[in-house]
Formats: sequence, structure tokens, C-alpha cells
Amino acid sequence: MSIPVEANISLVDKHPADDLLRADRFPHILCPGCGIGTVIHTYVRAIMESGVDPDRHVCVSGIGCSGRAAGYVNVDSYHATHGRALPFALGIALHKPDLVVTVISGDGDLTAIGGNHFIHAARRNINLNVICINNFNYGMTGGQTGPTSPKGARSPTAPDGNQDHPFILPHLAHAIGASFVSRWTVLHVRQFQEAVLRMMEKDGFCFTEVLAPCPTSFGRPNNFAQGLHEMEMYRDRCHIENGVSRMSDLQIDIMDPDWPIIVGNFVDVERGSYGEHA
Amino acid sequence: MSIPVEANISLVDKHPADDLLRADRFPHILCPGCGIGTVIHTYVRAIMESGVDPDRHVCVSGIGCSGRAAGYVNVDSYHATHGRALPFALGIALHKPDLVVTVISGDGDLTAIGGNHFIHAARRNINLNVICINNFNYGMTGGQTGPTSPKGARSPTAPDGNQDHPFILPHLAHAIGASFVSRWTVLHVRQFQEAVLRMMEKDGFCFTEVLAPCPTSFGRPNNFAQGLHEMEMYRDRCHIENGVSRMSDLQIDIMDPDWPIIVGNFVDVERGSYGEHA
Amino acid sequence: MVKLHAARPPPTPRLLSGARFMQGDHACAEGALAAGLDFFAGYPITPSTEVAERLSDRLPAVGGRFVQMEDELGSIAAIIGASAAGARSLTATSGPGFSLMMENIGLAAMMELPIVVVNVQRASPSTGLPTMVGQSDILQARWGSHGDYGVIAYCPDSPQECFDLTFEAFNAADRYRVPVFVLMDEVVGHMAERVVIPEPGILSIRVRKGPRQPPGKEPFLSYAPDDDLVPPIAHAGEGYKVHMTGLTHDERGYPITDAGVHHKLVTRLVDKVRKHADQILMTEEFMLDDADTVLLAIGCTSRSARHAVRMARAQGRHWGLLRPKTVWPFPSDRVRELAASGRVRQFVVPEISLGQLRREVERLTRMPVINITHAGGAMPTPEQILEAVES
Amino acid sequence: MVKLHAARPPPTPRLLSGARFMQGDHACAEGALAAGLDFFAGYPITPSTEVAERLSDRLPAVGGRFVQMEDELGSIAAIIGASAAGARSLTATSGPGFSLMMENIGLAAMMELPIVVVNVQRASPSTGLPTMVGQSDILQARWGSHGDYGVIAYCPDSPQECFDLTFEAFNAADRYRVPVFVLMDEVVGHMAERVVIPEPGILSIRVRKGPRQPPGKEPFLSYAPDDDLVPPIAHAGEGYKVHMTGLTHDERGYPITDAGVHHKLVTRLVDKVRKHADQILMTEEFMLDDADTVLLAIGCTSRSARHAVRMARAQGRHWGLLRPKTVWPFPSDRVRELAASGRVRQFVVPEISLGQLRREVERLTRMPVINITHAGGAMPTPEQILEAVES
Amino acid sequence: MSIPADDRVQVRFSGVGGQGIVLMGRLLGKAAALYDNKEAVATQSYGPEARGGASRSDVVISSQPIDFPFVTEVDVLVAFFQEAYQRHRGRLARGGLMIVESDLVKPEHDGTEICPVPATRMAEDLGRKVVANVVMLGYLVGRTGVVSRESLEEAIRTTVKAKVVPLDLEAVEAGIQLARTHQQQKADEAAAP
Amino acid sequence: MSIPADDRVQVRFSGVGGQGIVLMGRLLGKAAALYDNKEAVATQSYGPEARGGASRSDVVISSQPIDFPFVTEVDVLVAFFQEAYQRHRGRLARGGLMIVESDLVKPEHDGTEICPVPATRMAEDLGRKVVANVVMLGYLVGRTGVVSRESLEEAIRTTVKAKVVPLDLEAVEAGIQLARTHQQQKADEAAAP
Amino acid sequence: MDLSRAQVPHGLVHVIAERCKQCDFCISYCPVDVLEYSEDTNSKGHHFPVVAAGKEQACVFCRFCDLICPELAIFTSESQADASDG
Amino acid sequence: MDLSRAQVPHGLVHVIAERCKQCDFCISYCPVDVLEYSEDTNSKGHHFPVVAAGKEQACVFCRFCDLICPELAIFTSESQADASDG
Ligand SMILES: Cc1ncc(C[n+]2csc(CCOP(=O)(O)OP(=O)(O)O)c2C)c(N)n1
Ligand SMILES: Cc1ncc(C[n+]2csc(CCOP(=O)(O)OP(=O)(O)O)c2C)c(N)n1
Ligand code: SF4
Ligand code: SF4
Ligand code: SF4
Ligand code: SF4
Ligand code: SF4
Ligand code: SF4
Ligand SMILES: [Mg+2]
Ligand SMILES: [Mg+2]
Repeated sequence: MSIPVEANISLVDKHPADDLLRADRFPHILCPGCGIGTVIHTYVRAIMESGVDPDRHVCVSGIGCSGRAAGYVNVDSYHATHGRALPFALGIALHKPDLVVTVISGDGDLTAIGGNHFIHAARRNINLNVICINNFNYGMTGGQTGPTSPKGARSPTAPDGNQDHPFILPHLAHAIGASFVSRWTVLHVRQFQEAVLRMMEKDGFCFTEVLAPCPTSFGRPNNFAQGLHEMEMYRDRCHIENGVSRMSDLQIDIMDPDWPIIVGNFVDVERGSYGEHA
Repeated sequence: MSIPVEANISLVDKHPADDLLRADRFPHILCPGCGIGTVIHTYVRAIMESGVDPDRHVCVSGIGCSGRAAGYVNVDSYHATHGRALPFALGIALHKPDLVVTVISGDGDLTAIGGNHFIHAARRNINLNVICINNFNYGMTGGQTGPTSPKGARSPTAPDGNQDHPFILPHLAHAIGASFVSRWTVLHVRQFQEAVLRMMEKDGFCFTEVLAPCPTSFGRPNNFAQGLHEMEMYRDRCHIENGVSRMSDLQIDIMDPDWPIIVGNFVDVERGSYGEHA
Repeated sequence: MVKLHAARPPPTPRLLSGARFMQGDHACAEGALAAGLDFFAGYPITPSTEVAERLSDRLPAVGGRFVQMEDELGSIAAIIGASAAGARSLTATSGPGFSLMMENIGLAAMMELPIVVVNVQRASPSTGLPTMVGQSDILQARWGSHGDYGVIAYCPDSPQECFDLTFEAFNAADRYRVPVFVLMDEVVGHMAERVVIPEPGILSIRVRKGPRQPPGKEPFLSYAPDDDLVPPIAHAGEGYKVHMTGLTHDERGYPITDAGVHHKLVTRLVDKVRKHADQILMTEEFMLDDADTVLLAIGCTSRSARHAVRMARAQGRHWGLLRPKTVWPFPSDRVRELAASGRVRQFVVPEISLGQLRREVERLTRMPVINITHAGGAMPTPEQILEAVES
Repeated sequence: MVKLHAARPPPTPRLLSGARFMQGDHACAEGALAAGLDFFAGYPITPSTEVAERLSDRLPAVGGRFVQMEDELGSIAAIIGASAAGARSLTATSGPGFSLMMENIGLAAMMELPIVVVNVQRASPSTGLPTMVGQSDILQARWGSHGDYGVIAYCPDSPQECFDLTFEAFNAADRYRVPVFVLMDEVVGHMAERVVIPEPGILSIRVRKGPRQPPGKEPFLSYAPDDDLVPPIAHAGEGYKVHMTGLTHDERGYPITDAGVHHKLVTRLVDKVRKHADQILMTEEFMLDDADTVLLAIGCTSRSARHAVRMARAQGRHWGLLRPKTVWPFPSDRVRELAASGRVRQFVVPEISLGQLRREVERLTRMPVINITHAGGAMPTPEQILEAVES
Repeated sequence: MSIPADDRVQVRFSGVGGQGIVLMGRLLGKAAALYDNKEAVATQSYGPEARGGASRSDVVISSQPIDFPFVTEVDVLVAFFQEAYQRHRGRLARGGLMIVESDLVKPEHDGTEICPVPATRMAEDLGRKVVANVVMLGYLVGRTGVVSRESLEEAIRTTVKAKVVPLDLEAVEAGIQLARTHQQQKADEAAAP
Repeated sequence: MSIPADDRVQVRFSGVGGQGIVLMGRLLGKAAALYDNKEAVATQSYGPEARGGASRSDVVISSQPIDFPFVTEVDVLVAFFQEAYQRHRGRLARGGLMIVESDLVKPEHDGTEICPVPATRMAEDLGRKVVANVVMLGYLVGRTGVVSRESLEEAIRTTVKAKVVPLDLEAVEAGIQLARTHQQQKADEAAAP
Repeated sequence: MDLSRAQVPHGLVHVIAERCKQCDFCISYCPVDVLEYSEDTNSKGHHFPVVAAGKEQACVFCRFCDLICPELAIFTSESQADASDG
Repeated sequence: MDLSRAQVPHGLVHVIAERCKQCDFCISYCPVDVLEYSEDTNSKGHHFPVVAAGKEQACVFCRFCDLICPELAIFTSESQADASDG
């Protein structure tokens, strides 16, 4: 079916990437302007360009809006419990080392409740590609403060604004030994897709933090009521610096309008992934 | 009672630090040559010199040989479950902010099962002093490989030698925002005691890794069959570098006889501890 | 030197006295505040999040401490630690988080540190239906941690009871030094009704039994029980130099590897609740005096059951409701009594679980037990109860 | 491109056939190897550590994967993931670790991914007596995760049975797609006895029921059960593009927020075990034919019980032993049958717990139940059993 | 379900997230339970599918204790949105009242009595679109008397931010006025031959 | 505890960590269970207090199935160390045999038959101190016949590293020789007036 | 080099209207402002992108609208038409 | 400065024999080799440190033996005796 009901547009009902989507589940449950959809999109594009049979790709998520990613991609996909996407994926990756296992989950899932698995999977250099969708809050449960929430950000559990110091995720990933570390935003789709492709082709623990708008839960109380507002902020404030040397410079303060946000591919080293030695 | 049964020694039955010990429980259960006893010793010395009433000192441990520390010091002391010493201590420290709460526990307790609380307590800059006794293994359960075990170290669960990359604990502590970060060995008793004193007087999350021999579990299969052997190795190979700049230089490979081990006080910054802002 | 935490002046009162229209989760938070809550640590999870959200605002405003932790393992450990320092402490969660708390619930039991844990039950197992109702964590609340230990669990059936029983929960925790659960369900947690909060001075907060000796020379025995099996408690910073451990310990609190000591200790932990069941138990009896058919139901399900009783009575049938407000300890004696009365013919147990409550009733009587179950997401309606009994 | 993991050539055989003198923990490891174990993930804990230690050496040597994880939460998640990829997977722990696994045991139940969890029970609750025996995780094994679900649990009473029942456990897990537990106790785990391991070809490993359609166009329904209530399974990498979630899901595996679907799904999860209890149940009956006194005991305690039966028989008394090798499902029908036989006068339940097993027996009969309990650290001796019954 | 005869009234508000649906339930319930000396229970739908999507809140009001807290059938349905109208109209009791946001809902002609309320436009006229829900509440109260106007106003005063109160009260007034007009029309129609 | 009459023999090895106490139990149990066609159960003490401290292992041997796996009283106690001797001597059955490392244990004269074995010195004479435990096992077997010498040797051959076997077998021999000597002395004493 | 013969890529825009949630991304970030919202709405009430009047030939087939769309509701295909300005 | 009158600190060694586990730390790290093992053993069979023959006046009261001892089994006190070498 391809019914151009309006003269100046071709209305269709199938997207070229649909074979890699569970298209019958679209439109997905994510909010208008939510960046997670773009991440799903980027991931399936990367699969298409990876040169690896989709049957050899596996996607694992935890719980959260970001964690819904696994449910929309048409590869073997698993939606583990909150925080356990990484060890679940580890089980798959170590039992079937010929599979390309990608974990897509949220900042809360991977670095709050799942933080321990994160540091240990990286330390061991398990052959996993990890996309951490950082929307600065727990979107799914209504926007509570999380470990990446900026100082001062308001939330239902921080009515006076968050006073905790957020993680600098690439710094952390580097300190625990990840083989590949990058940060992008969903606005940087092309570079982000390149990073995902690099992770797919690279052995060992690869990590990309992707900043994504959550207009509903994070945005509303923090002056980004629409996804586009946060996108505009990224357009204005992001600087690309590949291979940055001082990881602590990667601190983000999105509440401060003058704060530059550094994105880029920061680390890409060979360490010998887990099990290689055997 | 002070019976000099041998002419050239004064035999006594009380130590000047005994008031700060649960002396009726001595000798403790730790093995001959185990470095944990020295850490307990250093901690009670630091209490004596802290100028803070012992009634305001609290000690919290998790499970493990190192975790037995809390049971030997005569201050309010708690022996939490494995991995939960930090959040247990957090509960005390935040409810009674006038107490000086010190967590003494093992590398396994704090950075294997307890790793998530470690990174988050540091991130939030909770006002805690953390002494991580790193003996490169799980002593209590018989010497299995842990997250700080050196590459190549043999253990009951790594019969062919450990192939995982160990954590660089000061690097990790720095990346997650600890206010004070140091590393010493039990041989460096004086500097170690200074570091503990500094932690006691400083606000926020303070962290000291102390390398300690475990002759029974780690030493036997790895050529340090006696505590003294590991102490000798520290004497030969440790370099003091306060304020080291490249945290990744702090990597330890104790299996490599030529590898220099850097010890020192690395980080001492002000960040505003948790709750300060309230 | 350690800086003292400058407590904010309390701008709002602890007790929001008067009638309010409130959801159960919020009423639960207010009940905790009324009971003197000092410390809350939690991790958000539907459908309990509103408890935390309300406390994030209210608790600091009355001088207490609200901490959002990294996970439920940390939350439960933090409230046990705070309790060790003397705080009335609380966490709130739902099934998945409750499961993660199981290990440290055993620690609280073993250290005898009073804590209150709210579990707003949702449809389970696993992630299940996060936004929909369940009542199938009942047996988990009793048996979910390894080993034997004693617990107390309340099941409110309305926002008002969320307030009342959360308040009770703190008193019971401090009285018996056991973990106390408020087993809510998503329906009572999310429904709003009138909640009347008493004026100051009406509710009486039980004070923990402290040492009867001054701190100092004599070593304080943290685990020397009084005749009521409950030892007095000394907190961090009070000068008693206590030691507490999850290992089997002697009266001083020191670890000891001895089967006899273990048996005595654990038996006492269980007996603390078992032997005080009379004092702890709370039930509602509705039209039970002349009933030949006894409905036994908890939480939101009891509302359908109560209505079914009304409907049956309207039809001239002799139905009654026994509602455990404390599901642990279970009102076993009362059930046995009813079974032995000669009058009662049958028990009817509607529940949002596949027979957890039924097992308890079955253990106590050989009488027919009609079990109306739903695995979760919906509650048995009054009509379904009537129909099930008729058929 | 991803490099393939170069598997080591297997230098030692999977089956160490013949008679060996072996502790229960090691026999358990060998039973798992015999059952085709592919993947082990664990975290050391007394008294189960020897299972892991043996497998760290043996499993890689036969081409399998041994991973020591950062904690028990990771361990259980990893073996579920490995199972999703088709591995026969195992973890081993003890009480505190078992408690930490509770949440993800629910996930395995909900995703219907077969796993085997060994729990070598020690004296509990909490840290308890790590090196000493306990049997008080029995009810936790059944009810420890939130919600309703079905599980199978074996209780070996000797190193030989540690081998045999661990082997069985894998077959049962794959047959019913439920979490299966081997509930050992410290005594059987640490005692060494003769263990006879069969020659190759004797033991038959059940193969998981796979899809009956080729991968490709037709979407595969991961959760469309056959008549036996168990759906066929497709694994990661097999081309079926499965989706699995801990949320309530439809037959395709997709999340769905619907109470009816939830009820049907969870009922099936429970019924898979309930309706196959006959096939799953394993018991030993010892001198039960003419018994008027039935001892019911599991694990190491049953050894004392068996001896007590011998002693009683030597005195001319009619005692017998019913030993559940599967404590879940519980041999309820057999207990009811015995109770209804007219011959049996009383049940005697010795256990290393304060009455967990007794509750099960009590649920099934109104007959007197003599309960001989120890909280942990020691097991009731044959003489204590005799004395308890006499008095 | 047949409930023993009482004066139970069951109201459903339905729309999409952001329309203040949940607040409507809370205000109505509060008015009944605290200021009208009635029993009232308010419930609402939750769920990931509610994220920016469908939103629903229900209120049961009675002079008797309310055991079963959910609506069994709907006596008054307020539909703020086409999809909401479609989804819930089947639950309306015989003789029930259907109130629709008349600019957003195109009701079908199935015999049900339809009350068209251009609440959003009316709210815009008052100066703030967001008070459309209060306009609707005013209408509902004016039309059904399920709670008194005073109680509704008191519920508003004790719930919303002080600076919003005057506008909200205006919105109530606007709703009630429209209800009066409609009632009058209805009376006129009934009176007409 | 009274066990129905059978030929149950209960042996306890006691000493400190590092003396090979656990291995002794395993070897004796294995010899009985695998090569002597008997039933045997070996158990051992665990615990943090065993860390470098007391170590104990027990073996029960019988021709009948062994239900209760622990020693109920000790028929043969092997004490490698003074403290071990003190701790366990009370468990020795009437008529039980007490074997002590005679250089490390100073037994008290309480009527128990004491077998003094300078196992460590004998092992040193054989060239390696660590085989003291095997010397002791040899003595035990020579003295009690609880398992056959062949079975013990087979247990050793199938358990220890191949290169250690010859020395271990020498140690068995040395122990057995001493047992013979002691047996002879005892016979002589009995024969003497 | 004959610039007049260089082929400027030229794209054709396709939209799956039912998927669109009107997030604005494609419209805001089209480098040549090809897109604008439809008059109509889809069944959820969202306006979806259409090619603005007069922009029928403007698309440079950069694919950014496609890549950025969180709903996979829009994509472009390379037009057959030769875009040389000849 | 009159060196002959400078007071060299001088220490007296105290040992809690029952606590010692013979780890060697104090003996190995005494900067002036004051200590050696006793002939006797304590009840656990450990030899404990004593002052070596001829070293009675050698302790410089550096306290290292004390600080390093994992068993808190040894400490030193400052001797009253004037250690000036006069
Ligand atoms: C054990 C457990 N605790 C808590 C929750 C509730 N929960 C679900 S998702 C979530 C946070 C999700 O945050 P994030 O991973 O950042 O995902 P987002 O929704 O922001 O994309 C929480 C706390 C849960 N499902 N399980
Ligand atoms: C939940 C849980 N898992 C595992 C254990 C077993 N366990 C006790 S201590 C320990 C490791 C201790 O290592 P570390 O903290 O380094 O202390 P050490 O003994 O080396 O001083 C382990 C795994 C436990 N007690 N609880
Ligand atoms: S709540 Fe936030 S993260 Fe979740 S779907 Fe909506 S916008 Fe996305
Ligand atoms: S096992 Fe190691 S860490 Fe534990 S007490 Fe002995 S030497 Fe110390
Ligand atoms: S492909 Fe590029 S130029 Fe064409 S419509 Fe999309 S964004 Fe605009
Ligand atoms: S980017 Fe996609 S969802 Fe957003 S407006 Fe464009 S087509 Fe619609
Ligand atoms: S340091 Fe202490 S334990 Fe070690 S030998 Fe010296 S006195 Fe003994
Ligand atoms: S105080 Fe110093 S000099 Fe004196 S004995 Fe001790 S280590 Fe030696
Ligand atoms: Mg998030
Ligand atoms: Mg350690």
C-alpha cells in the first residue's frame, strides 16, 4: 500500500528498516520527542551496515523506557530484569561467542541498579557493545533523579533540585578498562551510528553513552518540555573532541547554559577480550 | 600481671591500645602473618590520635577476613552482610552526622559484591572513611580470584592463573569522585596511619586502599607463603608518589617482579559532602 | 573535624491532622511521619513510588533524611544502618525490589534492628504487570529470606488503614525488634479516599527499650533478652560500644560458632513473634457472629468480600468476613476456633494469588475451602465470589 | 569482525565413570557435567564453594565455560542468559546468595528459561554459621521470589544422590522450562562417600523441545504451549528472532498489559509443575509397608531418620521412612494416602529448621505430627528422634 | 454487577495525558468525601501505555460505605478526546450521561444523551487553556448535582495553588452556567410538543 | 548414642592446618569404600577458627550402610598436636586406641592405651617431613587393620601426585613396621608375668 | 570540470503517517527546509511531515530526516530524475 | 652543641606472649635488630619476640615493632634511663 493522499508526499506503510523491526508493534509506546526511538533506529541501521547476518545479532535490554528497545528490534532480543541486562548478555556472549551482542539500556538500568555489572563487565573486557541511553533520569517510573541527573535538576524525588554529583560515564568506563568509549547525542546520528558500527566490529567491552531527550519525565520540570528543546541545546553546546585526554573534562552540566558538552570517540584500545586467552 | 619470665623481656598482658580493642577476643582468628591485624591496629591508633571521643567513632565492616575488623575494635561496630557495609554505614552517617564512620572491609566485599555501593557512595560524596584491605583475593572463602587479583595469579577458581584485568582502585575511586584517595601497604604503617587520620578529619567520601598480605589463601599458591614474603616484596617494589597525575600508572602487577607499585596520597579535594547543601 | 549537618527548620508539621482525600501510598507516607519517621532510603518502583515521592518533600521538611539509593540492596542496608543509629527508618518498594531486599531482611532479623518495609504489591512474578494489582508476595514476606526468623506483616484495605497500619508497623518493629512489613496492594496504594489524621497527642509512639545501665565500664549485653524475649537496644553513638553481626552471636553480640547458641538464638527470633501473637494480631470481623460461611480475605480483595457478604446477607444467607489486618502472624487460633464452632460449614478465600492464603487456611482446618483466585491485574469482584460459592 | 572463541580441546572426559570417593559438592559438579553442563557462573560462598572450584578446573577442560562473577545477582542473570543461548547452565550458592538470586529466579520462571541452582544450605538466617549445616531454605525455595510460579527442588541425602539428582535436575529444567533447585545441605555437601558414576551411554540427557518449524518467514511463537503446557524453545542465534521478557507477555513473547493474559500465563507457569507432579516426584520409602509411625525427612536428616527406623524396628516397633527426594513438588498425595490408610497413627518430622517441613505435613493431615527441630549447626540424631517420639 | 440498592454514582473522566484528567477525579472525590459528607473513592489508570497517551480517572460516590472501589458501569462519562470516547462509551449505563469536549469529540448517534461542552474554548476565553478540566467539572456538577457547587469550590481552594484559585472558580462558574443553559434547553424541549 | 550392633569403626584425625589431616581422612575412607568393599564416610571440620588453627577429620567405616555420618564416639583417635589431644581425648570410647605424635603430644596417664608415634621424625628420616601423616596412616593400619594395607596403598596411588607415590609407600611401610614393633612389645608385656 | 553536468542528488520523501508523533525533528533539521506539517492528522491526532509547497525538488537526499526520526516514520529515496542544473 | 649530652631515645620492649603468632614482622623490621625469638613457645606453640642478648640497650624507641604488629602483641615504652653516651 502506498497511497499518496496528499499531493506533495508519498505516503507509505513500510519503512526500509522494517525487516529489522518488530513493525507490528509500531508505533511504539515511547513519547513524542523521546530520543530512544532514534537510538533504536540507529541500532538497526548499524545492523544493516555491519555486514553480519541479523541472525547473529542479539539485543539485550533491562527495564526502563530505554529498556523497551529490545522489544522493537527484530533480532533475538531479551528484556531482562532491571539492572541485569549486562550479566544476562554476558551469558549469551560467552556461551555463543560468534554472536554480536548489543546491550541497549538506560542510565538507571546500567549505572544505578546495574552499576556493579557495568564496572565488572568492563574490567573483564567482556565482548559486548553497550549503548547507554542517558536521558538524565528514570523516565519509566516518572522522572526521578538518577546517577546521571545534573546538579540542580528538579524531579519528583528532588523537589528542590538534585544535589548529587552525577557520574561522568566515559570517565568511569575508561577507569575500569573499557576497550572503546564514546559519547554522542541522538542529534549526532551519523557519528553515533559510526560508533555503534565500530563497537560491533571491535572485540571486548565497548561503551557508548548517548544523550537523548526525555521530554515527558526529565524535560517538563527542567525547561525541556519538548524533545526538540533538548535537541536544540545539544546543537548549541556540543563540541566534538575525539580522543580527549582529560576524562574529567567530560563532566556535563546541562543546567548551566554556558557549559560545553564534549562528545566524541574517546578511547579505542586493544586489551584482549575475556576468553580470548583460553 | 607483668611477669618477666625471661630475663631480657618484659612480658605483660595488656597493650596500651587495649581499651580500644575488644581485648577479650584476642588473639583474633586471623592467620599468622595476615596483614589485616595491622590495619586494625592502625585504625585504633588513628582513633587515639584523632582527638575525637571514641564514643563518636563507628566502625562498619562487611563479610570476609577483612570484615572481621569491626568485631575487634571497641567502638560501636557493625558487621553487615557481604557487600553492604557501605550502605549500612551510610545509614548511620546520615542519621547521625556527628559520628565519624569508618568502613573497613575487603577488596571482595567493597569492590566485587559491593561495587555498586562503592561507586555511588563516592559519587554522592557521603561522609565516610573507607579502608579497603586489598589482599588480592577472597581470603575468607579460601582464596578465590577477586576483582583485584593480579593477572596470572593462581587460585582455587583460576587453576591456570587469573586472566581478568584487575581494577586500579584509586583510579576508579577518582573517576567516581572520591574526595580523598590514597594507597598504602601495611608495611607503610606510619603513612597509612596519617592517611586514616586525614580521612577522619576530612568531610566527604575518603578512600584508602591498603595492600595487605594474605599468606594462607593468596600467598600459598603464589609464592608468598608467609606474610613476610609479601612484606619484603612491598619493601622492594613500592615507590611513594603523592599526588600522582596519571591514575592509570597506578596499575599493580605483583606477579611481575620488576613492576613498580606506586603508593601515596593521590587525591585530596573539596567537593561538598552529601547533605552539606541541605 | 566533622561538620554537623545543619538540620532545616521544620516549616510543615509532622502530623497533617484532619480529614484529607488521599491515595494509599501518600497515606502510608503520612502514617510513617506520624510514627516519627527519621530516615527513608529507597529506589523508585511502580506502584510504590508515590510513597518515596511524598517523603522526598515531606521528610526533609520535618528534619528527617530522605535518600534515594542506587538500588534496593542499598536501600534496605541503609535503613538497617540508620536503625542501628536509632532512627525510625523505612523503605518502600514493590515485588522485584522486595525480592532484592530478602538477604538483608534476614540481617535485620538477626541483628534485631527494627525496620519497616512497605511493599505495594503488583501483578507478578518477575516484572509482570507493574501498574496492576497483585497480592502474591504474602508467602514471600514470611519465607523469602533464607533460614527461620520472625516477621510481622500488615495488610491495609484502604488509604485510612495505610495510615493507621504504617503507624502501627513502626511501633511493632520497635517493640519486638523484628522487620515489619506493610503489604499493601496496588489498588489500596493508588486509590484515594478520605483519610483522617488525628490531632497531635492522640497517637502514642512507642519508645524503644533502651539499656537500663549507663554507658561505661560494665559491658552492655546487646542480646540479653528480657522475659519478653526482646533485649534492650543501644544505638551507635550512645557510648555502649555495641557489636552487631549477622553471624550467630552470643549475648554480647560476638560471633560464636556453636550450634547450641544458634538454636537458642534463632528460636528466640521466631518466638518473639510467635509468643506475642495475641498482642500483635489485628483482625476485622464483619457479620461473623452467626455465619456459616466465612470469607477470609485481605487488602483490596476484602472489599469485594465484604460486599459479597452484604449481598449474601441481603439474600438471607449467613455469611461473614474474617479479615486479617496482620497476615503475619496469621490469625490461626481464630480460624481454628471458627472451624471448631460447629456453626461454620465452609471457608471462602478470594485472593489475588494462586492460592497462597488458601494454604494457610488449609493448614488449620479440614473444612471445605473455596478458593477464588486471580493471578494478578484484577481483583475478584463481589459477584464472582457469590458465583463461585454458588456453583 | 568478531573473533570466534577458540575452544580448548577436551583433555579429560566429561564422565569420570567408575567408583570414586567424593564429597557431595564435587559429586554435584560431576552430576552437572554428566548432564551436559555448558556454562557455570557463580560467586564463592561456603559451603558451596567446592562445586565452583571443581568446575573451574573440570568445565573448561571439557569445552564448557566457567565464569566467576562479581556477585550472585550477576551469576543468576548470566546463567539465564546462557540458557537463552541454549546452554545447560548452573550456579551454586548458599543461603545468603540464594536470597540475592530471588528476583531473577522469577525471571527464569517467567521467561521459561531452564536453569539449575544448587543451594548448599547452611545454618541461617543471615550470615548465621557459614560452615555448619542447615535445612531451613526449603520454603524460601518455593516462595522466595515475589508472585506465583512453579519450581522443582531436589534434596539429596548422599554424595551419590548429589550426582544423581543434579543430573536429574537438568533434565527436569529442560523438560518443564522451570528453575530447578538442588537443595543440598552442608552435611551432604561436605561428606565424602563412594560415588559411582555410570559408563558413557547409560545416562540419557533430555534434549530441549525445539521449534517444529524452520526459522524464517512464519513468526515463531515462543510461548505457545503444547498440550503438556510447555512451549518449544528457540535460542539466540538460531534465526527465530525471539523476544523474551519478564513482563507479562503474549504467545509471541511481546509485553501486554492485560489481566486475563496474565492470569492465563501465570496459571500455566504454576500448572506446568502441579499437573506433572506425578512424573516429577521422587521419593524413597523405607520399611513403610506396615508402618504405623511414618518418619518424613529430607537430606542429611533422613540419614538419622533411617537409622532411627532401624533402631525402632530392632525394638519391634513399626516405623517407616518416607523421604522426599523432591521436596517441590511435595509428595502430598502420598502423605494423604498414608494418613488415610488407617494404619498410620502418627507422623514424625525431624528437620534442621524450626518447622518448615512440618507445615507441609500439617497442611495434609490432621494426624499428630511430632516435630524434632534444630535451628541449624547440628542435625537431630537417631537417638533424639527415638526419644522425642517416646516422650 | 448488581450492587445492593444505594445511591452509588459512578463517574469516569477520560482523555489523554496532560489534560488534567487525574486532577478532575481527585477534586470530585475530595468534594464528595470531605465537604459533602459522602463516601467517595477515586481511582485512575496507570501503565506505560498511559505515557503521553490515554488517561482515565474514575470516581465512585455514595452515601454508603464503598466496598468495591472501581466503577462497575459508568453513570457519567466525561470524554475529552475522540479515542477516549470510543474506548469507554460501551461502559455507559442505560440512562447514563455522556459529556464530551465538543471540539475534540464527534459522538455517534446511538440514543445516548450527549452533552457537548466546548470546554477548551471556554477555558481559552477565560484566559488559560489548562482550566478546561475545571470548566468541565463545573458543568458536571451543574448538570448532575453529584456534589454541591460549594464542595467542589472548597475542594479546589484546598488543592490547587492559591494563585490559580480565582481562575478555577471562574471556570466552575462558566461550566455551571452552560449546564444551566443546557438544562433549560432540555426542559424547553421536553415542554415542546 | 547406641548404634545397633555392627562393626562400625570410628576414627578421628586431629591436628593443625597444614599437617595433612584432611587428606588422612580421605585416604582412609577411600581405601575402605573403594578397595575394601566396605562402607565409609569421611567428614571434616570447617570454620574460620580452623584457619591455620585446629583441623580435624573423621572417618566411619562399617560393613553395613552408614546412616548417621558422624562419629558418635571415637574408636581410634590420632592426635598430631597437644591441643588436639586435649580437645578430643574425652570423645575416646572405652577401650579405644589413642595414637599420638609423640614428639608433639605429652599424653596424660589416665589409663587409656597410648601409642606414641614419632611420625614427624620418621618422616624426616624418610626425607620429607610432609609425609608424617602417611607414616601415621601406615601405623594406624598396621595396628588396627581397619583397612587392608593394599587398599591403603591403592588409595594413595590413585590420589596423590605420581611422583610422590614411592615416598608415600615408604612412609606406609615405616608406619606399619613401627606398629608391628609395638604389637610385639605389647604381646611381650602381656606374656610377661 | 563541467559543473553544469554534476549530478546533485535529489530525494523523494516517503512518510508512514500513522507512526508519526509530530516530534519536529525531521522538520527542524532538514538542511534545506523541505518539510512542513500536514493539514491532516493521523488517528492519534498528530500532524505528520509533508513536502512544503515549492520544495518538491529541494530535497538533497541527505537522509537526515530518516536517520533522526525516532518513529521510523519518514525516509527518502533517491530520485530517478537527473538533478543537473542543465 | 655537645653531642655527648644529646639524649638518644631508648626503649623498653613489652610483649604479650599469648597473642604472638610468630609472623616475623617485628623481628624483621626492627631497624636495630633488637629482637629475636624466644626459646619458649606460647600455648599455641608460637615463639614470641624477646630482646636479643647484648641488645638490652639497643632499642631506639622507634615504635615500628609496635605499629606493625598485627596481633597487638608487642609495644615499647620510653626508658627512664638516660641514653646519652656519656
Ligand atoms: C528491581 C527493580 N527496581 C525498580 C524498578 C522500577 N524501575 C523500572 S525502570 C526504572 C528506571 C529506569 O531508568 P533508566 O534505566 O534510566 O531508563 P529510562 O526509563 O530513563 O529510559 C526503575 C527504577 C524495577 N522495575 N525493578
Ligand atoms: C551474599 C554472599 N555471598 C558470598 C559470601 C561468601 N563470602 C564471604 S567473605 C567473601 C569474600 C571475602 O573477600 P574480601 O572481601 O576480599 O575479604 P578477605 O577475606 O579477602 O579479607 C565471600 C565471597 C557471603 N558471605 N555472602
Ligand atoms: S518518559 Fe521519557 S524516556 Fe520514557 S518514553 Fe517518555 S520521553 Fe522517552
Ligand atoms: S585467609 Fe588470608 S586474609 Fe584471611 S585471615 Fe588468613 S591470611 Fe588473613
Ligand atoms: S533527505 Fe535531507 S534534504 Fe531531503 S527532506 Fe530529508 S532532511 Fe531534507
Ligand atoms: S521525525 Fe518522525 S515522528 Fe518526528 S515529526 Fe518527523 S516523521 Fe514525525
Ligand atoms: S609482629 Fe607481633 S605477632 Fe608478629 S612476631 Fe612480632 S610480636 Fe609476634
Ligand atoms: S621500638 Fe624500634 S628499635 Fe625498639 S625494638 Fe621496636 S622496632 Fe626495634
Ligand atoms: Mg534514564
Ligand atoms: Mg580480600
